[in-house]
Amino acid sequence: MRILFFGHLRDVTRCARMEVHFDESADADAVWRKLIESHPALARFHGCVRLARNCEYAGADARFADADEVALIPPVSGG
Amino acid sequence: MRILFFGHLRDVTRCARMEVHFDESADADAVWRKLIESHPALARFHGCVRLARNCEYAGADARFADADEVALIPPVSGG
Amino acid sequence: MQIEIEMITQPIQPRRELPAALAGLAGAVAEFTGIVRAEENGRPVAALEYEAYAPMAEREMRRIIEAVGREHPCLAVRVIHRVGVIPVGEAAIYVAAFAPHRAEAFAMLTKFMDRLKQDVPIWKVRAIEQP
Amino acid sequence: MQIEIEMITQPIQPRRELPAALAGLAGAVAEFTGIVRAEENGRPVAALEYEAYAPMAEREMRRIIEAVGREHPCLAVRVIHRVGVIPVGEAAIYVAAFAPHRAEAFAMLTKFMDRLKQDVPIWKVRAIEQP
Repeated sequence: MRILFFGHLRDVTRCARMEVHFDESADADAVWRKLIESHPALARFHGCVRLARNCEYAGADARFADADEVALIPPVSGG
Repeated sequence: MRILFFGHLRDVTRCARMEVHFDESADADAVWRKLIESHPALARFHGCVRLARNCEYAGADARFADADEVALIPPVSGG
Repeated sequence: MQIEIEMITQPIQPRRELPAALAGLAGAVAEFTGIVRAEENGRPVAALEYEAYAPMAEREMRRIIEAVGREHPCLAVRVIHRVGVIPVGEAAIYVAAFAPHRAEAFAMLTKFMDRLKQDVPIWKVRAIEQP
Repeated sequence: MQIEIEMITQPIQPRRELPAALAGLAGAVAEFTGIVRAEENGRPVAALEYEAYAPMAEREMRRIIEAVGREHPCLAVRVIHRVGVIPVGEAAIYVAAFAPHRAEAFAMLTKFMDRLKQDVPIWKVRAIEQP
């Protein structure tokens, strides 16, 4: 699973992307656990960051597969 | 007093302007009476036409002087 | 608030550029262009003829902009209204509102247009039918 | 409804012209230009740097336009968002909505901008201070 980081989250992770592996499909909590394992500083952004799965916001009951592209979307500020 | 006619009112009066004379300042009713005297067909527009005095809509208690420019403003349709 | 009002008989050339004094201040430009449609009251038309009581129309537009601006302060507003015969597809009116943020610019634009259509002495006097 | 979305790094050239197929149908064009101001969060800036998750941003913009369009049917919507370093006074976003009448065009413009600022993955990532 490819994970993408944007905005100030990149200052936290010090990378724009990482690869993680899931043997079977995972829910959002499992994805977050894996992220925080690699980058503990992400923990405090859990509450204000949305997950996107293949370029769409993931609903609360979304399942994430190993082939998915998952992006961490901090509060946006375009326009 | 110069009176101006716009829009479809000109089809009624067959003129764009007329001059009327008041010895002293008149209220809107007096102006309308004089207008209808000259152009009886204007009577049925009394209810939907506003009077402007020197380029401003005239309030209910406006007084019109002989030197004023008065315009009959039918419902507008600009833009 | 800077107010520019023009009434012209030639085709409208919209001018979006910011008045120079506002460089860096304006964060939002909202614009409206009203275009003559090929159908007026359900009938096909080739053009509409507009007439204005020009000195009063300009005064009313200024009055409306000042009134809306007291509630929704903008930096500048520019209005160009065309009169005379306007062919289908060409603009009858162009309005641009410049403000620090978009809420004021949108409010100015929508409220100005609503009030223009109530109070500004400009009329569609004739529909020219398709030949 | 015709939807055009562009994300570019060069200065925005607003394109007001009507898609040819809509000539005679569109009576209203509402446009919004969002410009970088000389002040960001109370501090003077010379430029802002924007970043986007481009494929998702385009998708979200399209989704928003389609959703708003179901309530406020428009003929066409054009969006150009610039990313990268944008100097003060230059546009970060340009939106044009074409509709038969102004109410739909205004509603599209204002609702699109509101939702863009909630959901479209584009970020101001850096303020570049005045030298």
